[in-house]
Amino acid sequence: MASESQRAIEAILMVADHPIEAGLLAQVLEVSPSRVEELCAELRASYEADDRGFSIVRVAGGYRYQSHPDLAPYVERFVLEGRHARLSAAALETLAIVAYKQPISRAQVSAIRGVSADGVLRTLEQRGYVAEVGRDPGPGQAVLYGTTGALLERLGLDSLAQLPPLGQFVPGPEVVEALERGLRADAAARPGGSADPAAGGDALSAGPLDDSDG
Amino acid sequence: MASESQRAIEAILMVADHPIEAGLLAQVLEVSPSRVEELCAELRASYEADDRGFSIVRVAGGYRYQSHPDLAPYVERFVLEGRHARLSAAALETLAIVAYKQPISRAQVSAIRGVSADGVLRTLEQRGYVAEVGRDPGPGQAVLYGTTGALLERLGLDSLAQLPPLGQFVPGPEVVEALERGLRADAAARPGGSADPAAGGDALSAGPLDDSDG
Amino acid sequence: MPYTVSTPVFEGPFDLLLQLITREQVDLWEVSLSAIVDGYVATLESIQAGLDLETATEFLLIAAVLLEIKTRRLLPGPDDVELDEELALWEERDLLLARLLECKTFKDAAGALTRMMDNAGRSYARTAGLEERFAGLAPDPLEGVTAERLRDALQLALTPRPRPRVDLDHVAPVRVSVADAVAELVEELPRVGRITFGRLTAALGERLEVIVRFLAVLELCKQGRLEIEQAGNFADLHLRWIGGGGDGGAGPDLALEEYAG
Repeated sequence: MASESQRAIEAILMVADHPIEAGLLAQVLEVSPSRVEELCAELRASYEADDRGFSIVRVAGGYRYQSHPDLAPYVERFVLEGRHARLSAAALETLAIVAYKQPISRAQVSAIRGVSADGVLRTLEQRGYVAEVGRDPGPGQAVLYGTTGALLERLGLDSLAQLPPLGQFVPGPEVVEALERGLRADAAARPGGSADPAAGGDALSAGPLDDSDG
Repeated sequence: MASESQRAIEAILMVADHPIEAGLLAQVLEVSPSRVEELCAELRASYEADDRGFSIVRVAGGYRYQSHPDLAPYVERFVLEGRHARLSAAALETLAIVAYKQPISRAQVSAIRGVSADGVLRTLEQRGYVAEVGRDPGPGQAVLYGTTGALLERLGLDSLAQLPPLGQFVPGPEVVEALERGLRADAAARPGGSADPAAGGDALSAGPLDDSDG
Repeated sequence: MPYTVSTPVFEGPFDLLLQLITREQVDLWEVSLSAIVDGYVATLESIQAGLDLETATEFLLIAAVLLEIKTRRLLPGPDDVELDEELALWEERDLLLARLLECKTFKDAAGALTRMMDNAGRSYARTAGLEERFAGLAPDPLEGVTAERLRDALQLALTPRPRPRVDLDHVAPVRVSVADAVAELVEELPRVGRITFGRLTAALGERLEVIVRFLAVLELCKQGRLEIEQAGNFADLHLRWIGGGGDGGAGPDLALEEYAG
């Protein structure tokens, strides 16, 4: 049977989206960092004994769950057949905001879009189109985001200066609606796109962590 | 010992960032969707037997890993900002109306609540729990709203069909009687007036209540 | 009589009425007429900041129905009551009852949603996403995205969402508050000095907007800043600014032309 501390480590690593340092786990669990290391090693051994499809590994100075290397072929097929194909309308809007308004903080992006941009930014970061480019000098020192060389390359641009200028006028509601319809149609065309009204939210912003207001 | 298929499901769900439909898992594993459901149920049972700090659940039409509810205190210490912000009473009522009556227009929501629903609907839309799902075909083409997959995830439900039937919440006879008493015009004292105290029953059945779980 | 409507969680007229009847366990008809009116007025005042016209009219409607029911009770005998009126009253009452029941139903449904959310909220989802070693495999999500599309997306993000076309429903919310209308009138009226109500509202398309203006006029009249004259029943109202701001006597005609233009 797993101990409370082991279970807590499992729960925390399960919801973390980046490697967690032993020191941080130790703090939350109120045990020593070396005890955390022992516990993680025990968990790892027990997953191995149970022949699980995942493992706890230590990367970049922290612990995280990852898929077992044995199963890479399945994961690869999942990635290829899965729904990661295209950016949703929400992701495209977020990317556009970062491209034109960089450097920009997560909170500023959310303010423009009117919804939390966390999940979308994380995805764009994972894809290498967006990266941290600095810290806001003000209080809080928010992370500032900008676009990468990979994005320019992908768009066939030499520099950000080549981004098409914004229109002088704000488009009328009909234009906006037409644009919106277009973007929606794109989003809906993705495999696994939600035709079900019950799943009408866009896939990216509808992530389960969306509750965080920032 | 875990089967290859079980291990593959574990590996795939480990790298997913949203609930994965049984159909997609079935495609990758080359088994039937019902087999996927069995495998996931077995995994779930084995995590429970091993007293793990996480579980596999089915929400919003797909499977995902999540932390065990027991360990919420640890996870919340880790996430600090408390991701699951609570909704106001007004937002919850509006959400209930949209959930049971969708697709529904803003004006219809307002009519049921007796107060303007604009602000609340906007909040729910920003949270990603409610989205435009279409237009009323009638004159005016009012925007129609429905609930999203993100709401199902937040509720921990697989589909809208799992919502408790609305009929369950129709007030019992005591409440109806109390309301009737409250609104009684004492017409009983007057011959000729429609003094039938059961008139309220007509109102109930003639009212816009709808038991369908829509 | 322990009768209060100043509850902190008040959520509109139905909510208030539900509380009065169910939670407070009072027989509404044992409460004095003035207590009901006072209750409504107090509530209206307490929520003035966020009060929209629709809510206010809903209040008035419910208050009117309650008062009518109550007066009926106080008036003697059925002989002086038209049958049609009597039926209309019952219809109103049944409608109100049906709406209250519906409101209560969804309140309880909301309670169930809350419990479900509280339970589900104790678990947190894994959202880690792909490990780096698989990242290169996923098809390029920017497939087909051009710089122009990026610009269009930004335009869209920066543009206020289009207001839905006017809901033809007569209960379509019109977002004008009486306070806003008062502020407008305080700015306009000193300039024009005198104007008829018909003229003042000639440019307004929505009937609700006219009603809001009317309420604003009454409010200013109550404050003693405006005089209202009416030659006879249904004649146009003549408004004259008398308090604060501009000099109502100086060249009102000129100003009036300006306004009409």
